[in-house]
Amino acid sequence: MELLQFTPAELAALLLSIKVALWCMVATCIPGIFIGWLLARKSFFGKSLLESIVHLPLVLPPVVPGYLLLILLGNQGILGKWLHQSLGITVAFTWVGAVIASAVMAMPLMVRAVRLAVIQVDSGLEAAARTLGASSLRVFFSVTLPLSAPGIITGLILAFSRSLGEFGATITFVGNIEGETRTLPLAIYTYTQTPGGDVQALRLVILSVALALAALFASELMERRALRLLGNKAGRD
Amino acid sequence: MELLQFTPAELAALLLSIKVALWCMVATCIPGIFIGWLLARKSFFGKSLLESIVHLPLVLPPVVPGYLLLILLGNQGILGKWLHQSLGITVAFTWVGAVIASAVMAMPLMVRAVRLAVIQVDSGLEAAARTLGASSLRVFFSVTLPLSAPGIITGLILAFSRSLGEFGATITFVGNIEGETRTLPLAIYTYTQTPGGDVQALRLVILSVALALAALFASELMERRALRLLGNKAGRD
Amino acid sequence: SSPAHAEQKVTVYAAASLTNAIGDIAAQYEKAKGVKVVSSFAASSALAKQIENGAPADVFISADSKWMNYLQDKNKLDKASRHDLLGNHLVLIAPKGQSFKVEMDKSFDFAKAFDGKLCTGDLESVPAGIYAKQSLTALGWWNAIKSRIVGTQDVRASLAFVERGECAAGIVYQTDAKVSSKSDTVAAFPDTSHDPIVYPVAAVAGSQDTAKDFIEYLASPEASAIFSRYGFSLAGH
Amino acid sequence: MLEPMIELDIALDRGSFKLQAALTLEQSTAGTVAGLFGPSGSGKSTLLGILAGTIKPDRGRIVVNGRCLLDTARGVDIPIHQRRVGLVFQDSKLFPHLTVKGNLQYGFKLLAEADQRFGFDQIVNLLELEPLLQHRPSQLSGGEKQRVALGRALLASPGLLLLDEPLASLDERLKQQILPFLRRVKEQLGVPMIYVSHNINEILDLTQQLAVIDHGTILAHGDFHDMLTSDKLLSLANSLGPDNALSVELTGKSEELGYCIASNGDNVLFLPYTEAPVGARFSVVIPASNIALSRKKISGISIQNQIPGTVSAIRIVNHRALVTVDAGSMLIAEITAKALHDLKIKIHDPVYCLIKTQAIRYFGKGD
Amino acid sequence: MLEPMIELDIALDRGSFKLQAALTLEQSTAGTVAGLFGPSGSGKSTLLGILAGTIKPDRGRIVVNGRCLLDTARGVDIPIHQRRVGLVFQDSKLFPHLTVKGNLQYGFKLLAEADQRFGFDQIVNLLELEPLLQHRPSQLSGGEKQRVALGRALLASPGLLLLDEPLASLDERLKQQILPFLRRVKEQLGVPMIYVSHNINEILDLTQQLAVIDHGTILAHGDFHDMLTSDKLLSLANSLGPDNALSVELTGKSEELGYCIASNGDNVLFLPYTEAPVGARFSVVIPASNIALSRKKISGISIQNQIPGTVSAIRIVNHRALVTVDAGSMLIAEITAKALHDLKIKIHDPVYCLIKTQAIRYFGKGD
Ligand SMILES: Nc1ncnc2c1ncn2[C@@H]1O[C@H](COP(=O)(O)OP(=O)(O)OP(=O)(O)O)[C@@H](O)[C@H]1O
Ligand SMILES: Nc1ncnc2c1ncn2[C@@H]1O[C@H](COP(=O)(O)OP(=O)(O)OP(=O)(O)O)[C@@H](O)[C@H]1O
Ligand SMILES: [Mg+2]
Ligand SMILES: [Mg+2]
Repeated sequence: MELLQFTPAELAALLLSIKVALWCMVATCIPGIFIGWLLARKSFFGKSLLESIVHLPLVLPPVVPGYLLLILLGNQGILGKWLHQSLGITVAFTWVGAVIASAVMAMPLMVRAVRLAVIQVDSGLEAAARTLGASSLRVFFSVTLPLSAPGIITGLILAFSRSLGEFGATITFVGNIEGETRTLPLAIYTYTQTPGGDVQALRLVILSVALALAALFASELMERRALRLLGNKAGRD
Repeated sequence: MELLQFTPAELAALLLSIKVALWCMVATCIPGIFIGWLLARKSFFGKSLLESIVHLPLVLPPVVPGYLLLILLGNQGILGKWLHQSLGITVAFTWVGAVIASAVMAMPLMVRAVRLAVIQVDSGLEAAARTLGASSLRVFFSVTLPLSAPGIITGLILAFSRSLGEFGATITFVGNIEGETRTLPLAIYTYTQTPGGDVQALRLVILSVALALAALFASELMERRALRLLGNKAGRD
Repeated sequence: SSPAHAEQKVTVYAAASLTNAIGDIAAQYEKAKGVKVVSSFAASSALAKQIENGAPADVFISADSKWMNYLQDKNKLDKASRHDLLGNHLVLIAPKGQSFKVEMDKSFDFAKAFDGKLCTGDLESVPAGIYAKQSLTALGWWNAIKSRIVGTQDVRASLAFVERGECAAGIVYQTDAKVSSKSDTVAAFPDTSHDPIVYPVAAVAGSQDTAKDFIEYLASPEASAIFSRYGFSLAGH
Repeated sequence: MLEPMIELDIALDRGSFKLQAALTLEQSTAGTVAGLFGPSGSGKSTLLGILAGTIKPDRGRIVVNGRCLLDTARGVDIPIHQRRVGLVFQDSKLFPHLTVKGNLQYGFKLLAEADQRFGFDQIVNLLELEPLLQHRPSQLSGGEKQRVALGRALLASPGLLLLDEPLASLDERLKQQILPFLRRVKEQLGVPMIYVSHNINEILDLTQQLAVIDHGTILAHGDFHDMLTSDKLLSLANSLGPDNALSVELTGKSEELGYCIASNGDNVLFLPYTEAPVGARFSVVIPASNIALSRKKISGISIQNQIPGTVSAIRIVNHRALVTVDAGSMLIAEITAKALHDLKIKIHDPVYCLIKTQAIRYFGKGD
Repeated sequence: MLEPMIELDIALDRGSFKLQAALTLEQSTAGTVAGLFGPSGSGKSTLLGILAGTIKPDRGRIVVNGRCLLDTARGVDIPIHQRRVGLVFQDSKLFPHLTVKGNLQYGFKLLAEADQRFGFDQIVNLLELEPLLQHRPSQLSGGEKQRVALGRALLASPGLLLLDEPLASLDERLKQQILPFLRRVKEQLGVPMIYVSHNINEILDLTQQLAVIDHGTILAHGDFHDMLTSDKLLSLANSLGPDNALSVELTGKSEELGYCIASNGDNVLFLPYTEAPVGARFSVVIPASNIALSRKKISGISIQNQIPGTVSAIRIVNHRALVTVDAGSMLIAEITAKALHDLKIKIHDPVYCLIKTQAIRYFGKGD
């Protein structure tokens, strides 16, 4: 089908999207799990503040977090300048910046999913592990973490999906540079802004959807496995 | 502080945002719970398809679902025409359309949260309820639903937040009409499009954040209550 | 058409960059004529597609001819009422105090004139970006500079990039450059190097009589004064 | 004989565990309770789950009181909630979001008033749940959870009640309070029950009708007394120790003097006092360690039962002598090897079996 | 006397339930096991939780083997995993994401080899878990879960082992297999334990050192034998029935004839055979229903113990006569009213208490 003969530029956008979305998962994973756990299990000063900050990207139009990232991490930004000058790292206008933008946007989803899952872990099991001589750290890794696996997987798939669809923050923070930051959504947006670009946009939409389906399918398999390990019925059929 | 003296138009945008976000919660609630439950507990033909469709809005740049809604529900749209002519209902270009747009965008979040929570409900408790003479429907309402309350609350707060921040699909589907569809994110956008509008945009950002915090706080209270009812430790402190 | 049972009103769909100008004119018009003006500001593409799908617009003001042509091709406009309303000019800007020397000449080595990125609207979809590409090509600078170009969602974002020093140079409309206190205008592109920059206006097919009245009012001295105040020039002036 | 209470023939393969159970439990006029007895992991809970419908067998047929609940061959599978089979789960399965009161009322409230066989307060008082009504399950002790689970199932007034070790974590006092109540439920309300316990005495307090299961197979079922002689029942015997069971008929009683008289063949036995009417037939159990032997009849002793017989076998196990005496029925007496030696008891010797009245336990009927 | 194994003084207020427990449990040379006994909801599990650290008391002090685990006054609170207090939870609390093997190895693997007191295979064999090693907890029966939980705690080789009804849902055979093992754990490995059970016999199989708790208060603690005379212990007596406990010293034994001789004051008792050495002191329990009375000494009978004494009290309860005999120690015999009447037993009459050797149970030491 002609509809599916993609130009090199489109394939580049596809590959870039995959790269960014995978790194977005990686980037949200550890902080997401940590913050989710913290919010589920600990009381500390500034908890509400932390929770609010994590959720902000969800609440604001994506342009705003994008703009804030620019102020913070742009080459002239407070942190970005330092990163650039001391470490030689540039995030603005690079694919790394795109990863950061989508990670920030995905973080609330990841954190909420993990938090929900951790809350539902029976804290009696953690206590049991401790009576068997496991330190808090070990309990976290050997009990809490595996038992919240379904939540972590949900969080990661949401992060991946969000990254695939992230547009506003990305274009605001790193712009639309072909081959560097033009992910699928940016490419799709470009086509929708051109009269008669609908067909091309549709091609890319199909591509996006296929990618998302593959990710969804993979996550389903992982989740079923995790659930089976937990002895949950939903893991069986 | 002068920064916080809002114009009537800004207050209108605030009120509209609240209205839209609340209705978005209402609109996602029942289908979100139903689909989440379905995906968690049932196997049926077309399950993957349903799951994919629900997730699409997350995966695509918001313009695309917005555009699809326009094609479907616009006054000339397939469904919109019928709605308009037979029932006299217009959703495109009205605040109802804004609700639909953000509900569609929020649906994957709601569904995922509910699905995660339902999966973690001990199906043995449902079996116990049935041995006590409760029909499937009653079991759902009296056992499954209350036990997945934390997930439902998480889903609702995500839906509310997403609605507060929804921009792309809304402006594409229902436009940016003051008093009708100009929610906070659209108002913020409008200001960023005007030279010198940054300060005004910032004021609205602050407003958005305050609103989101209030919602977050309310959800926290609800959740804690739900958890306490479930005898979960996290509900206590 | 039937003022008997409805308050007289006119619905104006205008490119987002006209937010302030149209807002002020509308206020005056309401006072003068007692006709309520409802406006929706978004990207020209979004507005055009909404009108195509039956949006209740009476007047459409586009930021370029393309989307006006798009609607005209679909017979959605009152052809007779269409004319170019406003004009603008394309300028090169730099962050405040970091101006550099440029000659608008084919022999000038533009790529060497500054270090860093050049921001402008997305080259394929945002009108300013399209004009910029035309000019750069006409001046023979395109090949040398194209890898350093950052496309943005709209001109306002380009301006922000430059104002923050993220981009060493930007190509924006004169109207934007004029009101920016944090950037310097380096040079203006010759109007001959790109298609004429015009904001066409037209009444939407089937619109009420008030539409034509409002379009007429846009040409009045009162309206012109407001447009000038925001840096626009009337087309043909 | 009435129609069977339960007819069951099912098969379930869970890989390492295969359940293959065929069972017919008879109805009796005095109310039908069947004990299900078997070692840990033998399939008792699984069997109850299949009866209640919470576990689906691979194939099989279940008929309860003439109503077919499951027949995989005919595609019959009555939904759980229409089976009216109550199940007290081994791990209680209380609803964590409801208070104790909410849990107790869950099934109760679904009933029409006419179908409520117990009063709410009646159950609450019996199980001593009054102070806990507002508690949540997470705030209950192990035994409290078990009581609530039992109460919840009773209040749902099921047509068949399945009890999975309902008293396992209760203290003796509560057991002694609840068991007689269950007996009344069986006798007065006629609710048939299947009672799973690893404690044979608990079962025998309620019934003599028993099924023994091991490794997923029903080894035997029927009357406990008949079963004792079956030599398939090693696992049962293992846990019972060498006890004697006798079938007796009540022939007289004296409430004042606290005893009953019963006949067992030609022998007359003095039993602890019971409310049962004269003429009733039932079984009694006499632990072998509570039977003493003597060469002659003895007077001036509180031991009321002195049953003459002939030594038919002597076995020495672990320093203990098991002497089998043919006294009409076969009785096993457990004495020390020293006593055997002192009395010079040999096979074919005539002896008297001395049994204290108070050391005799009732089966099925109790005080 | 050695230093106390456990000193405990804690308070916890949970609204309707208040725990206020002070307790000192002594160490003994034969290994230290303390039984914790009390009715459902009395606070046993709560007390264990506080010792293990999984429940925080409002205030109090806990010293185990001279090590202060908690002292709210001084701000001491040793983290749970450093307490080295193993807890077998009443509801097993197995890790659902690990196999049985993974559960068993959880604490085991954290230990240096030198600290591993048990071999993995040893525990697996004892608890008959071999066929279940690859199962997940959700695939286990109730009793199987309990065994895994017990094995998991044992394999973690704790310095103090808390057992919360570890055998409640096990059948008699497994009980009889695990109890002697626990006795060996106590005697040979010297792991101190606190053993919670609602079954006093299970406790007495392991130890005579007992604490009785009711409504969150320790009613009494110390030696079971001493405690029986305390009249605070209504709840205890309630569940025990009228049993007799005697302190005895082993004076002789014959393996061949399957008996031991022991002295209790001036009386000589014949007991079932035991491995314990001559000279050992311990207690035996004789159920009141197993003591017969006679007017004179009787010969030609298998009953070996005929202890003379004087009737000091007679009570009639529920058709049963409880006759207290002063025979050096006080013994209670339960006979029928008819036997009382037939023998015309009155207060101050001389009688013999007839006790079958095999009807005598050991405390703390078993066969
Ligand atoms: N979901 C399952 N999957 C596979 N095997 C299971 C499952 N549930 C139980 N089993 C196995 O089935 C057997 C029977 O279990 P069941 O719970 O019926 O035993 P039980 O007789 O009730 O034992 P207990 O007295 O210990 O409660 C056990 O060997 C157990 O390991
Ligand atoms: N989390 C809690 N919050 C409030 N009360 C509780 C909580 N947990 C237990 N209780 C109450 O504390 C009392 C003691 O409970 P505990 O579990 O210690 O009893 P137990 O002696 O172990 O009883 P059982 O033999 O039934 O297991 C009970 O009355 C119970 O209702
Ligand atoms: Mg079981
Ligand atoms: Mg307990």
